[in-house]
Amino acid sequence: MTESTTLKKKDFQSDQIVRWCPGCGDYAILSAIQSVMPDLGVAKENIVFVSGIGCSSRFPYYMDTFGFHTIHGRAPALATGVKLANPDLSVWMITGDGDGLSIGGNHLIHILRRNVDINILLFNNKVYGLTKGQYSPTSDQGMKTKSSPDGSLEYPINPIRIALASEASFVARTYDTNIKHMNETFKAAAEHKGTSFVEILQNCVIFNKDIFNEVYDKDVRQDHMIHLEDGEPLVFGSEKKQGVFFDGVSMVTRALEEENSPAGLMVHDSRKHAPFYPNLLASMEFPQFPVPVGVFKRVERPTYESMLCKQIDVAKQKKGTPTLDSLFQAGETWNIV
Amino acid sequence: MTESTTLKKKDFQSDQIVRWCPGCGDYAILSAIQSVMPDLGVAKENIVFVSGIGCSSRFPYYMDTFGFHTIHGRAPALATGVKLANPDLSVWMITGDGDGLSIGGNHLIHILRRNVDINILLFNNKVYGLTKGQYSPTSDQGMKTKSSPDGSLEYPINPIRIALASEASFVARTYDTNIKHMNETFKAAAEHKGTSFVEILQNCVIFNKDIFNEVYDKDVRQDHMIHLEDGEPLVFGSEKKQGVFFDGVSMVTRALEEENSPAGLMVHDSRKHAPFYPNLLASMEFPQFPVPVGVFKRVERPTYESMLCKQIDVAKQKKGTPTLDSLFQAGETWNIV
Amino acid sequence: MTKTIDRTVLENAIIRFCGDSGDGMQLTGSQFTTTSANLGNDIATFPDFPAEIRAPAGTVPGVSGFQIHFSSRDIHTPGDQPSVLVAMNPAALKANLSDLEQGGLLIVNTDAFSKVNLKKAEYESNPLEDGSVERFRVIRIPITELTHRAVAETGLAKKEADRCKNFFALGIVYYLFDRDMNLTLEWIEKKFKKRADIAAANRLSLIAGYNYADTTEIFTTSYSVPAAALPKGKYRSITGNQAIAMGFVAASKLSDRTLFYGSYPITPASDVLHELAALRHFGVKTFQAEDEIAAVCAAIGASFAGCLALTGTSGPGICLKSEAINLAIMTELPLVILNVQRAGPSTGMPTKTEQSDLLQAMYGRNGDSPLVVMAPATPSECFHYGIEAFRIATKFMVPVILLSDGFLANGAEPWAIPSSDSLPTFNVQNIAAHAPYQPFERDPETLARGWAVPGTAGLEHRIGGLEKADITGNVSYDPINHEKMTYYRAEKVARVAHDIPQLEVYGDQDADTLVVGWGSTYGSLLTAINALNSNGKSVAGAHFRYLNPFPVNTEAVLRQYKRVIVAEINTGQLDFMIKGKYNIATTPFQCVQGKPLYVSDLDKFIRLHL
Amino acid sequence: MTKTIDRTVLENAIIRFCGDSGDGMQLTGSQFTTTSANLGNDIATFPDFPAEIRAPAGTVPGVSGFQIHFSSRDIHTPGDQPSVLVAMNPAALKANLSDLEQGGLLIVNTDAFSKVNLKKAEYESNPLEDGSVERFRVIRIPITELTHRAVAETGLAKKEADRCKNFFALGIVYYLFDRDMNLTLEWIEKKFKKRADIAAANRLSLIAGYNYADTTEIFTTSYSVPAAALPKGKYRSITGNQAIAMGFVAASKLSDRTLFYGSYPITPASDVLHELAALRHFGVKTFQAEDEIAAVCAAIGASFAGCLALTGTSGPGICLKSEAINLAIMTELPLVILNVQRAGPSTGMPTKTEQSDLLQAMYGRNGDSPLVVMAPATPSECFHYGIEAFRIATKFMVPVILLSDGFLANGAEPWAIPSSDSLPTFNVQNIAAHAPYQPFERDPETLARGWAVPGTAGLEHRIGGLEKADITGNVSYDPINHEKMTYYRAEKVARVAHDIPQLEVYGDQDADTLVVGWGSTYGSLLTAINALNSNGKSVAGAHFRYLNPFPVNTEAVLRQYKRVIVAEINTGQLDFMIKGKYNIATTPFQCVQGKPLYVSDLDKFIRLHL
Ligand SMILES: Cc1ncc(C[n+]2csc(CCOP(=O)(O)OP(=O)(O)O)c2C)c(N)n1
Ligand SMILES: Cc1ncc(C[n+]2csc(CCOP(=O)(O)OP(=O)(O)O)c2C)c(N)n1
Ligand code: SF4
Ligand code: SF4
Ligand SMILES: [Mg+2]
Ligand SMILES: [Mg+2]
Repeated sequence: MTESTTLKKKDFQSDQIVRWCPGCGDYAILSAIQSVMPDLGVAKENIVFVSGIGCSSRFPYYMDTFGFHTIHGRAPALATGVKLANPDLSVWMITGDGDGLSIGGNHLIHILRRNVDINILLFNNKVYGLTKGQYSPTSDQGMKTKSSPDGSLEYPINPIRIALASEASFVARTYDTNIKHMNETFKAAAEHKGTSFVEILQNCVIFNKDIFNEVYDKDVRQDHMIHLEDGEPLVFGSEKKQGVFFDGVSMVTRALEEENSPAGLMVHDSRKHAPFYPNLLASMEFPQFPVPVGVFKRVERPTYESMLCKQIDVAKQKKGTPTLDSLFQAGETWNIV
Repeated sequence: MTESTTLKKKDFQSDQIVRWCPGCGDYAILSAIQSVMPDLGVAKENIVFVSGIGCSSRFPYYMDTFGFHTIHGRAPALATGVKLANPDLSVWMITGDGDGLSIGGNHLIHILRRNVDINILLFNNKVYGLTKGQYSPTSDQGMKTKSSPDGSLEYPINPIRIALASEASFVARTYDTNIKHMNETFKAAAEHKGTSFVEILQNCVIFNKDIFNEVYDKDVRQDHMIHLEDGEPLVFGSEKKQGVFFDGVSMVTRALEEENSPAGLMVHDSRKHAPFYPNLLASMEFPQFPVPVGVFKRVERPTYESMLCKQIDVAKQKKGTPTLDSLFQAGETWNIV
Repeated sequence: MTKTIDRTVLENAIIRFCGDSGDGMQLTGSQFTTTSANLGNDIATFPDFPAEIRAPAGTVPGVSGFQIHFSSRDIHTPGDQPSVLVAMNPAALKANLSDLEQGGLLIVNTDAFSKVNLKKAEYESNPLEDGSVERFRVIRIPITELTHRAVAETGLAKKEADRCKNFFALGIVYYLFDRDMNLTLEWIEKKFKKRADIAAANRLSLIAGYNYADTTEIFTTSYSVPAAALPKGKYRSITGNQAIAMGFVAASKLSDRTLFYGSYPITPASDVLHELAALRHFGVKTFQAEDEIAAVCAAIGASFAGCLALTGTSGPGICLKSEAINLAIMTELPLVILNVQRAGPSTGMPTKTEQSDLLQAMYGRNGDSPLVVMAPATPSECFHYGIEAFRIATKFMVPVILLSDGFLANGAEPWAIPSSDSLPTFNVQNIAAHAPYQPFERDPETLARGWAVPGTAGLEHRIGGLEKADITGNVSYDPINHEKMTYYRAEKVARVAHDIPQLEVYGDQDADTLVVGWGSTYGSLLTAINALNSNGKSVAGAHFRYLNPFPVNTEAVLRQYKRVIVAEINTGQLDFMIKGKYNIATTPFQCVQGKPLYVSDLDKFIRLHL
Repeated sequence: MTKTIDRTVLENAIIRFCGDSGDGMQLTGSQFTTTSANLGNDIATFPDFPAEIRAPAGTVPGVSGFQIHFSSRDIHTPGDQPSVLVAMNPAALKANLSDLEQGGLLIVNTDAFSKVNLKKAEYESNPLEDGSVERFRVIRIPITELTHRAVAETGLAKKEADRCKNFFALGIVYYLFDRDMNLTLEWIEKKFKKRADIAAANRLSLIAGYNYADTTEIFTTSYSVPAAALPKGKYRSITGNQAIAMGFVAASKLSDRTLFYGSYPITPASDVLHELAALRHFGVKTFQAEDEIAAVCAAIGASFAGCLALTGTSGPGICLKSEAINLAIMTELPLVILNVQRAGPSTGMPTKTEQSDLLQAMYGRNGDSPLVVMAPATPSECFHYGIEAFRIATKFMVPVILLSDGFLANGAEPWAIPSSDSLPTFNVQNIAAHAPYQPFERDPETLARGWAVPGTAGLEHRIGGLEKADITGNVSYDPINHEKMTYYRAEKVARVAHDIPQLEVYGDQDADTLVVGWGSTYGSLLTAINALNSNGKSVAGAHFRYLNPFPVNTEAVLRQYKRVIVAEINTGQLDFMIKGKYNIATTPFQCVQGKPLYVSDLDKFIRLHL
């Protein structure tokens, strides 16, 4: 019915009014996804967006594809069911830092290690938006909110590190103020066979306004972020004069000397050196380090659904086309005559 | 009533018959714990064992302390409640690879990042014992069980890596056939202020018999394990002729040259270099690498319960001893006369 | 403020302020409430929050409302239909107009009825011009423009000046109901201490609104609602969520035990977490868990360790807690579970009220798993049940589910502040060490086992979710023992009936018809029955605050009447329980619209069945 | 095997084999079962697993048992009390002796009654000597020693030789009941193909046992139980777990849809996962999830994507699934939820049976959340309900809870193997694209919405747990719409009543007393009522397989009788539902001991109430 090649961004916009707060970072992410969609070459009817609960999780309503706004934290399990049922679908999962790392943390771990071919976008605004502003698992320790008037006591987790420990085969980070970077990252995620995990730094203008500005604001971005590019050295700073070095058992940043490729300067390669290297990268946290964005890791590993289908094929080959009668009569039987 | 200093191992043995299968690794772990207990200098009545569900989780019944055999996967949350309610208690949590990493994985992450001062022992037998032998999150891919007759499709997770990604402040590994190593590890865990996470390699003789033999069997142990000791280089092998080297972005093992401290040979330090170094260690997996056992990481960080108590103290200081009447009358009031 | 004018004296009035989420309607409403309460009116209020955090300005989903019922007699509900509706924009008009009573007063901000705004509200034509508002007395005021003019002297930017228009509207309504503005003026000074320009603008705007109403004589009539004859004393306005939080803290103080609250944010229960988190100086330990399961499990752990342990959530969260609640039942530990119900099933309508989790509270767990269920009837009663729930939980070593709902949680009414001396104390004893200590020994009267708290030498013991042997508490698979323990658990809950007040009948006791309800519908039922009685209609009422066990006299009361009407906001849950338990034929009245029962609907229905 | 002897012909007999977990009692029992079935007996069996994986040898918790009821008439239960008990050690004797019928035959392995073993079994004195077994006919055999001697020639080590003693015991019982050993001998050859020595030892042991019984003439009488007049055809023995798994696969084949099973291991439901995981060649997709929540959610996802979606667990797992089940109710997706009930509450007694999750199935979710509830009555009926559950779920787009239990799950009976041609087909249609497609359009008859499966162009749509607007399916907070949708959800389930069989009455239809039950108690009830009728006592029975909705004629049937006895293994859950729904006074019969109802108890109770 729909010819995927002729699809436009607006074909992916549903008729629902978008209801996020004015200025919310979610708008930019929605727009980026809608504009990436036509490039995937997948017909609309073969695309499914699954989400949990949270501001971010209203996302499926705004996509003119199949969509399922499920329950809090359970999107990974639901999306797994969709994909296992029909491996031909392109399945996208939307979650938040609360939905995906608080109530849903366990499902996230398990979908990642299973490597179901689903693209996961985790909108990290470091706060519970929908329930009006309590701290989340990524909130900074000490954050004052209605549920932590004296400051949160909890040490935050880093979504990328959790994804890597969960043996994710594709791990990336992007941010809501850079449409181009989002587009590239989402496309890379879509291309990857297996679970793709993408953390998106997202601005909640109501409850955690501009929390990422110290990292990604235009003025500081060059000094406080590193854009990872395969084959490129880890250099940053407005004049690319700073580099990331490995000093034996940890990492340091220092100014580049005159030489072109000083010893110990790391060169990015998202496809190699797992598990060691992506973990090193993931441990770079602001303000000690610039924040890496881009693809941390991508490795090929058979997807869960492909292995499942293979088991079915092999079983069918081995046992022939089975009939119910053969099933019923398996095992010991006797006749009453 | 009980004088902690005069306690003996047998004081910690309850009157219940131990009901694990003959030959189960759990017996040795129980014995190790019972013999370590008197050394802690804690009175019996101040010790609480909390567990989930599984063979391993029957543990509390066999300890003559306070004990709570809870529900599947939820021990971390329950233990957190116990400790927050009464920070003076010495709280121990027992879990399995299914209980702790399958259904209970999320609670595990969150107790670790919160750093509640609890000692967690995860009995990893790479199988569901109590429900008779299905694969678990640590089972090898391809494992054939009743629920995976054609082989499990799931990629295993490494408990140590999950613990580190969860920002655990103390992470260690030990194994059921080495009482001395268990004793030392449990003592180190008990001494640590904050959540201590200990993975114990445990033999399930019924459903996953001798799965760790290729690692810890007497014959191969020296070649297939590394015993981590602070200040000692990472060398292994029957003649200590092999070492672990860092080669820039990953790790390798190779034979030691003649020199005493060859370049790149790693020296263990559980207290430094977090988060980079413990992660490197944790990524050493058999058979590419010898399996590290001992303390991977220990860092000091305020415990959740100490911060909570401090908030209470500060609030009391600031607001004086509050009365119910002051609470009732807070905010806008009016009089009807 | 000087001219004296004639006013129509009303017994009561219902006003609803509505506008965009950003228009400050909750603030306007609460200012009017405070002022009226100080004048001695009885009041009841109910906010209507939008489901979205901040839906696009000007759209229907972004509308926020606040209804106030104030009276010179005692009242029990925020009222069915407003007699005065203040609508700040077309979307607000659209969402609220159908509620305004026939002939009611409609005050609209005409400036907001631009083409763009009409479109955002999905109006095809302007309702102010197409006859849609004909049935009402419409007062059209260009509030935005008048506000701008009023605050011009402060030099505020347009956007900030705009924000003052709610005070202009409030000024109009203050004039209309003859309210003194001083309290609000004081509040403005205090609130904007650090922004003198904004304080000035709001002050100017409020006064301008008042004066505009006064000088232009846009109102053909104006009103006064005299003070009510409320009992003497000190009052404050209180919502159910605030009251219940204070009740829990009171329980903690009275029993001298630490209050532990394990919770995970969820509408409409989150505010209880917020209230309690601010009470660290009372030693309250709040724990925002990673999910509802962890929240209840942490509470059970805290109970084991000797705290007054509480967990709170709304319906979907109760689903998640159900397995652990059973653990508390099995281990016979005290635990209070607060369910601030919302419209279901599933995610349902999170911001709307409903009473549809009663059967879940009763039966939503595997196995025969009895526990105590209570439901406060008014916002201020929530305070009492916060204490009562812990009294019962600790006395009987049993979990107690407290059923509040969105209406109680956010609805407000005056609360006669009790003196702490007047509160009952209750003693909660840890058992002392004794030999041989047996974890499942029971008190012969209550059947409660002892609370053996870690830290007490000699009481070391093990409990868990497996069936326990009577007395010793060892794991047991013995058939007869299981039956015995099953009946102990049931009987223990049944005996609570002797520890709670009997079911009271109000209204015309000798009537043929009894109307029963439970929980938050009390205000509506009481109002409807009183009114019927005043109109010479004979009908009685009885209200359940204790749902499990029912009060001991329940069957006797019900059997006294020829007809028992069971009114509730669900498809018949209490109704089912009454029939299932007592085999009494009933007449159900149900309304499942995510809102409180309307007195007018009850009135109509009851008349039909007299 | 040659000597012909006189035998007492019995109509039926009940044997229980019991011993240590390591003694192979389950195997012994199933061999006896197969042989008897082949002889044409009707059979019913029930294993009694120990709770521990392998509790210390010789202790009571480590005892494993297997009971076989075999008969020349048709039978419906594994029997209350064994008439023959084979006890391989003191612990087994201790755990089972009280069940042996007065004067029953007790065969004991005297070799196992050593001091050490007596102590492990916590016997103070030797029960074989202290008068404990006086009431029975005791046959004392040194089975261990005799086995050792019999297998000596194979040269097996002591430990392996020991393992053969169950076959010795089986040989004795084969002699006692005149069973042919050939089937077992064949089985031994096949099973131990790769270990000729073990095959030989087991063979020798079996034959030695038989010959020992024959030659020593230890039995004063021996018995025969002739073939039953069962309908002709091919049979196999089947447990409820096996049957239900086959039913689900049949549903998949019949409807030509992939079966998706999301589950997390839990006793006693795990075997359904094991059964289905072995059926990859039927295209079955099993998914062992990380917990029960993920299991049900994956199933809901699979349902959305067009599979026959199934999730299965036991009581505690249902607690965890309840939030997601509500999502399926709200989104109106077909889903089958299997609950293999066990004794609760909480972890309870995982290996014991109970019927106490009925009210949880009905009401264990927030909000008004109706779904369909069914309960098969026998192990082989499980097959039919595996199909039926999916037929209803897909036709009405509704979740169906299937209530099995530990007794059905592990109990076995002969199953007349159906021909696949005889099975009904059912058509399940995805809706086709049409414009405008509206996700919540309904079939006027069933009220089902269409199943709009991803992959179908033109049907792109969004669903979720928030309340939906009628027809369009857009998110809606409209009060009237919510009420409408609430009643749609209820009415849809109510209409299922027209699609299911009526409630049938069996036994003496004209009696004054009707005994009703549900699910797995059918065999006991039928047996008790038949026996009473045969004894001239007038009583009728009716059995519920459909619990929600009830069959349309339910009220009419119930009102025909003066007295309605409601029998169930819980504290009165069906009883409550009948009263709550129909206001009919009932007489409850309850037994909550983690085991099937005993015919003898029923008989006694019913007689008392005739
Ligand atoms: C079972 C359950 N518990 C709690 C909630 C309430 N709830 C909805 S969203 C949310 C957190 C959302 O935070 P996040 O995932 O970070 O999303 P955001 O709103 O920030 O995009 C919570 C606690 C719920 N809907 N269901
Ligand atoms: C809610 C719930 N789901 C499932 C179970 C069944 N169950 C009990 S223990 C267990 C897994 C145990 O595995 P593990 O934690 O590795 O412990 P082990 O027995 O191997 O020591 C499962 C699935 C349960 N008791 N409760
Ligand atoms: S609350 Fe925050 S995250 Fe939610 S819509 Fe508003 S700005 Fe976005
Ligand atoms: S099943 Fe395995 S883990 Fe469980 S008790 Fe037996 S040997 Fe130990
Ligand atoms: Mg967030
Ligand atoms: Mg295990």
